[in-house]
Amino acid sequence: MELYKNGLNVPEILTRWYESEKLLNYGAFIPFVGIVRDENNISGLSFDVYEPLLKNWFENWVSRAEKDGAKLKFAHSIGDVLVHESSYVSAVLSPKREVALRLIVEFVEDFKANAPIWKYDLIDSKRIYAESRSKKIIGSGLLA
Amino acid sequence: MELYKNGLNVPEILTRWYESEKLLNYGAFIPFVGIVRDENNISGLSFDVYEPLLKNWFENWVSRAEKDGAKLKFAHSIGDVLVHESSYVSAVLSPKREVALRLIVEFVEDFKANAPIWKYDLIDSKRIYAESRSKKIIGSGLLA
Amino acid sequence: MVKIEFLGPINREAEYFNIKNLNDLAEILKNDSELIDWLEKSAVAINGKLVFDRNIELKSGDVVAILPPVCGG
Amino acid sequence: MVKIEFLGPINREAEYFNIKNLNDLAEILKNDSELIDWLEKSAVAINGKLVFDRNIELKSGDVVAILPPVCGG
Repeated sequence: MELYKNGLNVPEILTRWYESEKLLNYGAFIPFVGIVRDENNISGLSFDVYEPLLKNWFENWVSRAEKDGAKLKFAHSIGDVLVHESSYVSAVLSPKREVALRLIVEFVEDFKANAPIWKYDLIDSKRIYAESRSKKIIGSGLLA
Repeated sequence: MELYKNGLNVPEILTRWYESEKLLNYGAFIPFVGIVRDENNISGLSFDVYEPLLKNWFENWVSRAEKDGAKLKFAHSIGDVLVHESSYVSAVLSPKREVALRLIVEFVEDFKANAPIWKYDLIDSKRIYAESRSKKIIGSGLLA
Repeated sequence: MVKIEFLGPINREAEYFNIKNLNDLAEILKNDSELIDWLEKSAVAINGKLVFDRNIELKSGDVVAILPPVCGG
Repeated sequence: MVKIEFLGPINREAEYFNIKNLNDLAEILKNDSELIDWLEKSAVAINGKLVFDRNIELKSGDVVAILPPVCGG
Protein backbone atom coordinates (compact mmCIF):
# COMPACT_ATOMS: atom_id res chain seq x y z
CA MET A 1 0.00 0.00 0.00
CA GLU A 2 1.38 3.38 -1.03
CA LEU A 3 0.11 6.79 0.08
CA TYR A 4 1.38 10.00 -1.52
CA LYS A 5 0.82 13.66 -0.85
CA ASN A 6 -1.04 15.17 -3.88
CA GLY A 7 -1.39 13.68 -7.39
CA LEU A 8 0.14 10.31 -8.28
CA ASN A 9 2.99 9.74 -10.74
CA VAL A 10 1.06 7.13 -12.72
CA PRO A 11 3.78 6.16 -15.26
CA GLU A 12 6.29 5.66 -12.43
CA ILE A 13 3.87 3.53 -10.40
CA LEU A 14 2.68 1.35 -13.30
CA THR A 15 6.22 0.85 -14.59
CA ARG A 16 7.57 -0.07 -11.16
CA TRP A 17 4.72 -2.52 -10.47
CA TYR A 18 5.08 -4.13 -13.90
CA GLU A 19 8.87 -4.43 -13.71
CA SER A 20 8.82 -5.83 -10.18
CA GLU A 21 6.20 -8.47 -10.96
CA LYS A 22 6.78 -9.51 -14.56
CA LEU A 23 9.19 -12.34 -13.69
CA LEU A 24 6.83 -13.85 -11.09
CA ASN A 25 4.77 -15.77 -13.64
CA TYR A 26 1.51 -13.89 -13.46
CA GLY A 27 -0.26 -14.04 -16.81
CA ALA A 28 -2.47 -10.98 -16.39
CA PHE A 29 -1.77 -7.51 -14.95
CA ILE A 30 -4.82 -5.24 -14.71
CA PRO A 31 -4.33 -1.75 -13.27
CA PHE A 32 -7.15 0.67 -12.48
CA VAL A 33 -6.28 4.37 -12.65
CA GLY A 34 -8.67 7.03 -11.33
CA ILE A 35 -8.24 10.47 -12.93
CA VAL A 36 -9.85 13.62 -11.50
CA ARG A 37 -12.46 14.88 -13.97
CA ASP A 38 -13.06 18.53 -14.78
CA GLU A 39 -16.70 18.85 -13.68
CA ASN A 40 -18.95 20.80 -11.31
CA ASN A 41 -16.58 23.80 -11.47
CA ILE A 42 -14.00 22.13 -9.27
CA SER A 43 -10.31 22.92 -9.50
CA GLY A 44 -9.60 19.48 -8.04
CA LEU A 45 -10.43 17.03 -5.26
CA SER A 46 -8.95 16.66 -1.82
CA PHE A 47 -8.67 13.52 0.31
CA ASP A 48 -8.39 12.54 3.96
CA VAL A 49 -7.27 9.00 4.72
CA TYR A 50 -7.53 6.97 7.95
CA GLU A 51 -4.39 4.96 7.50
CA PRO A 52 -4.76 2.30 10.27
CA LEU A 53 -8.12 1.08 8.95
CA LEU A 54 -7.09 1.47 5.29
CA LYS A 55 -4.07 -0.75 5.94
CA ASN A 56 -6.33 -3.29 7.61
CA TRP A 57 -8.87 -3.16 4.78
CA PHE A 58 -6.14 -3.62 2.18
CA GLU A 59 -4.46 -6.50 4.05
CA ASN A 60 -7.80 -8.33 4.18
CA TRP A 61 -8.03 -7.95 0.41
CA VAL A 62 -4.45 -9.15 -0.05
CA SER A 63 -5.31 -12.34 1.88
CA ARG A 64 -8.49 -12.83 -0.10
CA ALA A 65 -6.61 -12.44 -3.40
CA GLU A 66 -3.84 -14.79 -2.25
CA LYS A 67 -6.42 -17.57 -1.86
CA ASP A 68 -7.03 -17.15 -5.61
CA GLY A 69 -3.28 -17.09 -6.34
CA ALA A 70 -3.50 -13.37 -7.12
CA LYS A 71 -1.64 -10.27 -5.91
CA LEU A 72 -3.02 -6.75 -5.30
CA LYS A 73 -1.37 -3.33 -5.52
CA PHE A 74 -2.72 -0.05 -4.20
CA ALA A 75 -1.71 3.63 -4.25
CA HIS A 76 -3.76 6.67 -3.18
CA SER A 77 -3.34 10.39 -2.74
CA ILE A 78 -3.64 12.40 0.47
CA GLY A 79 -4.53 16.10 0.23
CA ASP A 80 -5.21 18.07 -2.94
CA VAL A 81 -5.26 16.49 -6.41
CA LEU A 82 -5.92 18.84 -9.30
CA VAL A 83 -8.20 18.23 -12.28
CA HIS A 84 -6.62 15.76 -14.80
CA GLU A 85 -4.23 14.41 -12.20
CA SER A 86 -4.67 10.94 -10.71
CA SER A 87 -5.60 10.17 -7.12
CA TYR A 88 -5.94 6.40 -7.19
CA VAL A 89 -4.09 3.50 -8.81
CA SER A 90 -4.62 -0.15 -7.97
CA ALA A 91 -3.81 -3.38 -9.79
CA VAL A 92 -4.45 -7.12 -9.79
CA LEU A 93 -1.92 -9.70 -10.93
CA SER A 94 -3.01 -13.29 -11.46
CA PRO A 95 -1.93 -16.39 -13.36
CA LYS A 96 -5.46 -16.54 -14.81
CA ARG A 97 -7.16 -13.82 -16.84
CA GLU A 98 -10.64 -14.69 -15.51
CA VAL A 99 -9.55 -14.36 -11.87
CA ALA A 100 -7.83 -11.04 -12.54
CA LEU A 101 -10.88 -9.58 -14.32
CA ARG A 102 -13.20 -10.70 -11.54
CA LEU A 103 -10.94 -9.40 -8.76
CA ILE A 104 -10.32 -5.95 -10.26
CA VAL A 105 -14.09 -5.37 -10.43
CA GLU A 106 -14.72 -6.63 -6.89
CA PHE A 107 -11.71 -4.83 -5.43
CA VAL A 108 -12.47 -1.44 -7.02
CA GLU A 109 -16.15 -1.64 -6.04
CA ASP A 110 -15.33 -2.56 -2.45
CA PHE A 111 -12.72 0.20 -2.36
CA LYS A 112 -15.42 2.71 -3.31
CA ALA A 113 -17.80 1.38 -0.67
CA ASN A 114 -15.55 0.70 2.29
CA ALA A 115 -12.06 2.21 2.10
CA PRO A 116 -11.77 4.88 4.87
CA ILE A 117 -11.10 7.83 2.56
CA TRP A 118 -13.02 11.11 2.52
CA LYS A 119 -13.39 13.21 -0.60
CA TYR A 120 -13.81 16.97 -0.89
CA ASP A 121 -14.43 19.16 -3.92
CA LEU A 122 -11.99 22.05 -4.28
CA ILE A 123 -14.07 25.06 -5.29
CA ASP A 124 -12.82 28.66 -4.95
CA SER A 125 -9.94 27.34 -2.82
CA LYS A 126 -12.44 25.85 -0.36
CA ARG A 127 -12.69 22.20 0.60
CA ILE A 128 -16.33 20.99 0.39
CA TYR A 129 -17.20 17.48 1.63
CA ALA A 130 -18.55 15.39 -1.28
CA GLU A 131 -21.41 14.20 0.91
CA SER A 132 -23.88 13.20 -1.80
CA ARG A 133 -21.30 10.92 -3.49
CA SER A 134 -20.19 9.36 -0.19
CA LYS A 135 -21.36 6.02 1.15
CA LYS A 136 -21.90 4.81 4.68
CA ILE A 137 -19.36 2.18 5.70
CA ILE A 138 -20.81 -1.19 6.69
CA GLY A 139 -21.93 -1.08 10.33
CA SER A 140 -22.69 2.64 10.33
CA GLY A 141 -25.07 3.93 13.01
CA LEU A 142 -23.53 1.80 15.79
CA LEU A 143 -23.42 4.76 18.20
CA ALA A 144 -26.80 6.27 17.21
CA MET B 1 -4.45 -0.40 -32.96
CA GLU B 2 -0.73 -1.11 -32.67
CA LEU B 3 1.08 -4.25 -33.87
CA TYR B 4 4.72 -4.89 -32.95
CA LYS B 5 7.21 -7.54 -33.90
CA ASN B 6 8.09 -9.56 -30.74
CA GLY B 7 7.46 -8.59 -27.10
CA LEU B 8 5.77 -5.30 -26.15
CA ASN B 9 7.40 -2.40 -24.33
CA VAL B 10 4.67 -2.22 -21.69
CA PRO B 11 5.94 0.83 -19.72
CA GLU B 12 6.28 2.82 -22.95
CA ILE B 13 2.80 1.88 -24.14
CA LEU B 14 1.02 2.50 -20.83
CA THR B 15 2.84 5.79 -20.29
CA ARG B 16 2.06 7.02 -23.80
CA TRP B 17 -1.62 6.05 -23.57
CA TYR B 18 -1.97 7.67 -20.13
CA GLU B 19 -0.17 10.89 -21.12
CA SER B 20 -2.11 11.26 -24.39
CA GLU B 21 -5.52 10.74 -22.74
CA LYS B 22 -5.24 12.22 -19.26
CA LEU B 23 -6.39 15.71 -20.31
CA LEU B 24 -9.47 14.38 -22.15
CA ASN B 25 -11.59 14.12 -19.01
CA TYR B 26 -11.91 10.36 -18.69
CA GLY B 27 -12.27 9.41 -15.04
CA ALA B 28 -11.09 5.81 -15.30
CA PHE B 29 -8.21 4.22 -17.23
CA ILE B 30 -8.11 0.41 -17.06
CA PRO B 31 -5.33 -1.38 -18.96
CA PHE B 32 -5.10 -5.14 -19.38
CA VAL B 33 -1.59 -6.56 -19.83
CA GLY B 34 -1.04 -10.18 -20.91
CA ILE B 35 2.33 -11.63 -19.83
CA VAL B 36 3.69 -14.91 -21.24
CA ARG B 37 3.81 -17.49 -18.43
CA ASP B 38 6.62 -19.98 -17.93
CA GLU B 39 4.64 -23.24 -18.24
CA ASN B 40 4.47 -26.45 -20.29
CA ASN B 41 8.23 -26.25 -20.98
CA ILE B 42 7.80 -23.45 -23.48
CA SER B 43 10.52 -20.89 -24.16
CA GLY B 44 7.83 -18.50 -25.34
CA LEU B 45 4.78 -18.07 -27.56
CA SER B 46 4.53 -17.03 -31.18
CA PHE B 47 1.67 -15.24 -32.94
CA ASP B 48 0.23 -14.88 -36.43
CA VAL B 49 -2.19 -12.01 -37.00
CA TYR B 50 -4.66 -11.41 -39.84
CA GLU B 51 -4.48 -7.66 -39.85
CA PRO B 52 -7.44 -6.74 -42.16
CA LEU B 53 -9.97 -8.58 -40.00
CA LEU B 54 -8.29 -7.56 -36.74
CA LYS B 55 -8.58 -3.93 -37.77
CA ASN B 56 -12.24 -4.47 -38.59
CA TRP B 57 -12.88 -6.28 -35.31
CA PHE B 58 -11.19 -3.51 -33.34
CA GLU B 59 -13.02 -0.70 -35.18
CA ASN B 60 -16.35 -2.36 -34.38
CA TRP B 61 -15.34 -2.34 -30.72
CA VAL B 62 -14.25 1.31 -30.91
CA SER B 63 -17.73 2.24 -32.23
CA ARG B 64 -19.44 0.17 -29.56
CA ALA B 65 -17.36 1.84 -26.82
CA GLU B 66 -18.00 5.32 -28.27
CA LYS B 67 -21.73 4.80 -27.77
CA ASP B 68 -20.93 4.49 -24.06
CA GLY B 69 -18.66 7.55 -24.18
CA ALA B 70 -15.60 5.32 -23.79
CA LYS B 71 -12.34 4.87 -25.70
CA LEU B 72 -10.39 1.67 -26.41
CA LYS B 73 -6.67 1.05 -26.94
CA PHE B 74 -5.06 -2.10 -28.30
CA ALA B 75 -1.52 -3.38 -28.91
CA HIS B 76 -0.41 -6.92 -29.83
CA SER B 77 2.73 -8.79 -30.78
CA ILE B 78 3.48 -10.56 -34.05
CA GLY B 79 6.04 -13.40 -34.07
CA ASP B 80 7.94 -14.71 -31.08
CA VAL B 81 7.42 -13.44 -27.51
CA LEU B 82 9.57 -15.00 -24.83
CA VAL B 83 8.49 -16.16 -21.39
CA HIS B 84 7.93 -13.19 -18.99
CA GLU B 85 7.56 -10.77 -21.87
CA SER B 86 4.19 -9.27 -22.83
CA SER B 87 2.28 -9.98 -26.02
CA TYR B 88 -0.94 -8.08 -25.45
CA VAL B 89 -1.93 -4.72 -23.95
CA SER B 90 -5.35 -3.14 -24.22
CA ALA B 91 -7.12 -0.41 -22.27
CA VAL B 92 -10.48 1.24 -21.69
CA LEU B 93 -10.94 4.90 -20.85
CA SER B 94 -14.32 6.15 -19.70
CA PRO B 95 -15.81 9.04 -17.74
CA LYS B 96 -17.55 6.45 -15.53
CA ARG B 97 -15.85 3.73 -13.51
CA GLU B 98 -18.75 1.27 -13.95
CA VAL B 99 -18.69 1.55 -17.76
CA ALA B 100 -14.91 1.09 -17.85
CA LEU B 101 -15.02 -2.01 -15.63
CA ARG B 102 -17.79 -3.58 -17.70
CA LEU B 103 -16.10 -2.80 -21.02
CA ILE B 104 -12.66 -4.12 -20.10
CA VAL B 105 -14.20 -7.49 -19.17
CA GLU B 106 -16.35 -7.67 -22.34
CA PHE B 107 -13.55 -6.43 -24.61
CA VAL B 108 -10.89 -8.83 -23.28
CA GLU B 109 -13.27 -11.81 -23.41
CA ASP B 110 -14.36 -11.03 -26.98
CA PHE B 111 -10.73 -10.52 -27.95
CA LYS B 112 -9.97 -14.03 -26.71
CA ALA B 113 -12.91 -15.50 -28.60
CA ASN B 114 -12.88 -13.61 -31.88
CA ALA B 115 -9.70 -11.65 -32.64
CA PRO B 116 -7.99 -13.28 -35.68
CA ILE B 117 -4.73 -14.18 -33.94
CA TRP B 118 -3.14 -17.63 -33.85
CA LYS B 119 -0.96 -18.79 -30.99
CA TYR B 120 1.91 -21.28 -31.07
CA ASP B 121 4.01 -22.68 -28.24
CA LEU B 122 7.76 -22.34 -28.75
CA ILE B 123 9.27 -25.67 -27.67
CA ASP B 124 12.80 -26.76 -28.68
CA SER B 125 12.86 -23.92 -31.23
CA LYS B 126 9.72 -25.36 -32.88
CA ARG B 127 6.40 -23.55 -33.34
CA ILE B 128 3.50 -25.77 -32.20
CA TYR B 129 -0.08 -24.57 -32.81
CA ALA B 130 -1.89 -24.15 -29.46
CA GLU B 131 -4.90 -26.00 -30.82
CA SER B 132 -6.45 -27.11 -27.54
CA ARG B 133 -6.50 -23.52 -26.20
CA SER B 134 -7.89 -22.10 -29.46
CA LYS B 135 -11.52 -21.26 -30.11
CA LYS B 136 -13.58 -21.39 -33.27
CA ILE B 137 -14.52 -17.94 -34.53
CA ILE B 138 -18.25 -17.26 -34.75
CA GLY B 139 -19.58 -18.64 -38.05
CA SER B 140 -17.01 -21.43 -38.32
CA GLY B 141 -17.88 -24.38 -40.56
CA LEU B 142 -19.38 -22.22 -43.31
CA LEU B 143 -17.46 -24.12 -46.02
CA ALA B 144 -17.86 -27.60 -44.51
CA MET C 1 -8.19 7.06 28.93
CA VAL C 2 -9.63 6.11 25.56
CA LYS C 3 -8.89 8.39 22.63
CA ILE C 4 -11.80 9.27 20.33
CA GLU C 5 -10.91 10.43 16.82
CA PHE C 6 -13.46 12.19 14.63
CA LEU C 7 -12.42 11.55 11.05
CA GLY C 8 -12.76 13.30 7.72
CA PRO C 9 -15.48 15.94 7.44
CA ILE C 10 -16.47 15.80 11.14
CA ASN C 11 -13.48 18.09 11.45
CA ARG C 12 -13.06 18.06 15.21
CA GLU C 13 -10.13 17.55 17.55
CA ALA C 14 -9.69 14.17 19.22
CA GLU C 15 -11.11 13.83 22.74
CA TYR C 16 -10.23 11.54 25.67
CA PHE C 17 -12.80 9.79 27.87
CA ASN C 18 -12.67 7.34 30.71
CA ILE C 19 -15.08 4.73 29.27
CA LYS C 20 -15.51 0.95 29.49
CA ASN C 21 -17.25 0.30 26.19
CA LEU C 22 -19.07 1.93 23.26
CA ASN C 23 -22.33 2.14 25.19
CA ASP C 24 -20.57 4.61 27.50
CA LEU C 25 -19.33 6.54 24.48
CA ALA C 26 -22.78 6.67 22.87
CA GLU C 27 -24.19 8.08 26.14
CA ILE C 28 -21.63 10.87 26.13
CA LEU C 29 -21.77 11.76 22.45
CA LYS C 30 -25.54 11.73 22.00
CA ASN C 31 -25.75 14.91 24.06
CA ASP C 32 -23.54 16.71 21.58
CA SER C 33 -25.80 18.43 19.04
CA GLU C 34 -22.91 18.87 16.60
CA LEU C 35 -22.38 15.11 16.49
CA ILE C 36 -25.87 13.68 16.54
CA ASP C 37 -26.31 13.66 12.73
CA TRP C 38 -22.86 12.19 12.17
CA LEU C 39 -23.40 9.31 14.59
CA GLU C 40 -26.34 7.96 12.57
CA LYS C 41 -24.25 7.66 9.43
CA SER C 42 -20.85 6.82 10.91
CA ALA C 43 -19.14 3.50 11.42
CA VAL C 44 -16.75 2.82 14.30
CA ALA C 45 -13.26 1.34 14.43
CA ILE C 46 -11.26 0.34 17.51
CA ASN C 47 -7.49 0.41 17.00
CA GLY C 48 -7.88 0.35 13.23
CA LYS C 49 -10.49 -2.43 13.01
CA LEU C 50 -14.16 -1.95 12.25
CA VAL C 51 -16.45 -3.08 15.07
CA PHE C 52 -20.13 -3.97 15.08
CA ASP C 53 -20.80 -4.53 18.82
CA ARG C 54 -21.17 -1.77 21.42
CA ASN C 55 -20.30 -4.12 24.29
CA ILE C 56 -16.67 -4.73 23.33
CA GLU C 57 -14.50 -3.84 26.34
CA LEU C 58 -12.25 -0.80 26.01
CA LYS C 59 -9.01 -0.31 27.90
CA SER C 60 -6.82 2.71 28.49
CA GLY C 61 -4.78 3.54 25.38
CA ASP C 62 -7.38 2.24 22.93
CA VAL C 63 -8.21 4.46 19.97
CA VAL C 64 -11.83 4.70 18.79
CA ALA C 65 -12.41 6.24 15.35
CA ILE C 66 -15.74 7.66 14.18
CA LEU C 67 -15.96 7.15 10.41
CA PRO C 68 -18.46 9.19 8.38
CA PRO C 69 -19.50 8.19 4.82
CA VAL C 70 -16.55 7.57 2.51
CA CYS C 71 -15.70 8.16 -1.12
CA GLY C 72 -12.23 7.14 -2.23
CA GLY C 73 -10.70 7.30 -5.66
CA MET D 1 -9.70 -14.39 -60.07
CA VAL D 2 -10.46 -14.60 -56.34
CA LYS D 3 -7.56 -15.00 -53.92
CA ILE D 4 -7.95 -17.60 -51.17
CA GLU D 5 -5.74 -17.15 -48.10
CA PHE D 6 -5.22 -19.99 -45.62
CA LEU D 7 -4.35 -18.37 -42.33
CA GLY D 8 -2.38 -19.28 -39.23
CA PRO D 9 -1.69 -22.97 -38.67
CA ILE D 10 -3.16 -24.13 -42.00
CA ASN D 11 0.25 -23.06 -43.24
CA ARG D 12 -0.36 -23.13 -46.98
CA GLU D 13 0.29 -20.72 -49.82
CA ALA D 14 -2.57 -18.60 -51.13
CA GLU D 15 -4.44 -19.94 -54.18
CA TYR D 16 -6.45 -18.24 -56.93
CA PHE D 17 -9.75 -19.54 -58.29
CA ASN D 18 -12.30 -18.33 -60.80
CA ILE D 19 -15.40 -18.60 -58.57
CA LYS D 20 -18.74 -16.78 -58.23
CA ASN D 21 -19.47 -17.44 -54.57
CA LEU D 22 -18.50 -19.53 -51.52
CA ASN D 23 -20.56 -22.50 -52.73
CA ASP D 24 -18.13 -22.77 -55.63
CA LEU D 25 -15.20 -22.55 -53.21
CA ALA D 26 -16.64 -25.23 -50.91
CA GLU D 27 -17.01 -27.55 -53.92
CA ILE D 28 -13.34 -27.12 -54.81
CA LEU D 29 -11.87 -27.33 -51.32
CA LYS D 30 -13.88 -30.30 -50.06
CA ASN D 31 -11.88 -32.54 -52.37
CA ASP D 32 -8.66 -31.52 -50.66
CA SER D 33 -7.96 -34.06 -47.91
CA GLU D 34 -5.46 -31.70 -46.25
CA LEU D 35 -8.18 -29.08 -45.80
CA ILE D 36 -11.25 -31.08 -44.92
CA ASP D 37 -10.67 -30.99 -41.14
CA TRP D 38 -9.81 -27.29 -41.18
CA LEU D 39 -13.00 -26.32 -43.05
CA GLU D 40 -15.24 -27.66 -40.29
CA LYS D 41 -13.61 -25.48 -37.69
CA SER D 42 -12.76 -22.42 -39.78
CA ALA D 43 -14.62 -19.16 -40.25
CA VAL D 44 -14.50 -17.17 -43.50
CA ALA D 45 -13.79 -13.51 -44.21
CA ILE D 46 -14.21 -11.66 -47.51
CA ASN D 47 -11.99 -8.60 -47.86
CA GLY D 48 -11.38 -8.47 -44.11
CA LYS D 49 -15.01 -8.93 -43.00
CA LEU D 50 -16.46 -12.08 -41.50
CA VAL D 51 -19.26 -13.58 -43.59
CA PHE D 52 -21.99 -16.03 -42.68
CA ASP D 53 -23.65 -16.68 -46.07
CA ARG D 54 -22.23 -18.87 -48.85
CA ASN D 55 -24.28 -17.11 -51.54
CA ILE D 56 -22.57 -13.72 -51.34
CA GLU D 57 -21.34 -12.83 -54.83
CA LEU D 58 -17.58 -12.75 -55.36
CA LYS D 59 -15.83 -10.64 -57.98
CA SER D 60 -12.33 -10.70 -59.38
CA GLY D 61 -9.84 -9.20 -56.93
CA ASP D 62 -11.77 -10.25 -53.83
CA VAL D 63 -9.77 -11.87 -51.04
CA VAL D 64 -11.31 -14.79 -49.14
CA ALA D 65 -9.60 -15.78 -45.88
CA ILE D 66 -10.02 -19.16 -44.18
CA LEU D 67 -9.69 -18.60 -40.42
CA PRO D 68 -8.97 -21.57 -38.14
CA PRO D 69 -9.57 -21.44 -34.33
CA VAL D 70 -7.92 -18.43 -32.68
CA CYS D 71 -6.19 -17.68 -29.39
CA GLY D 72 -4.88 -14.15 -28.97
CA GLY D 73 -3.14 -12.61 -25.99
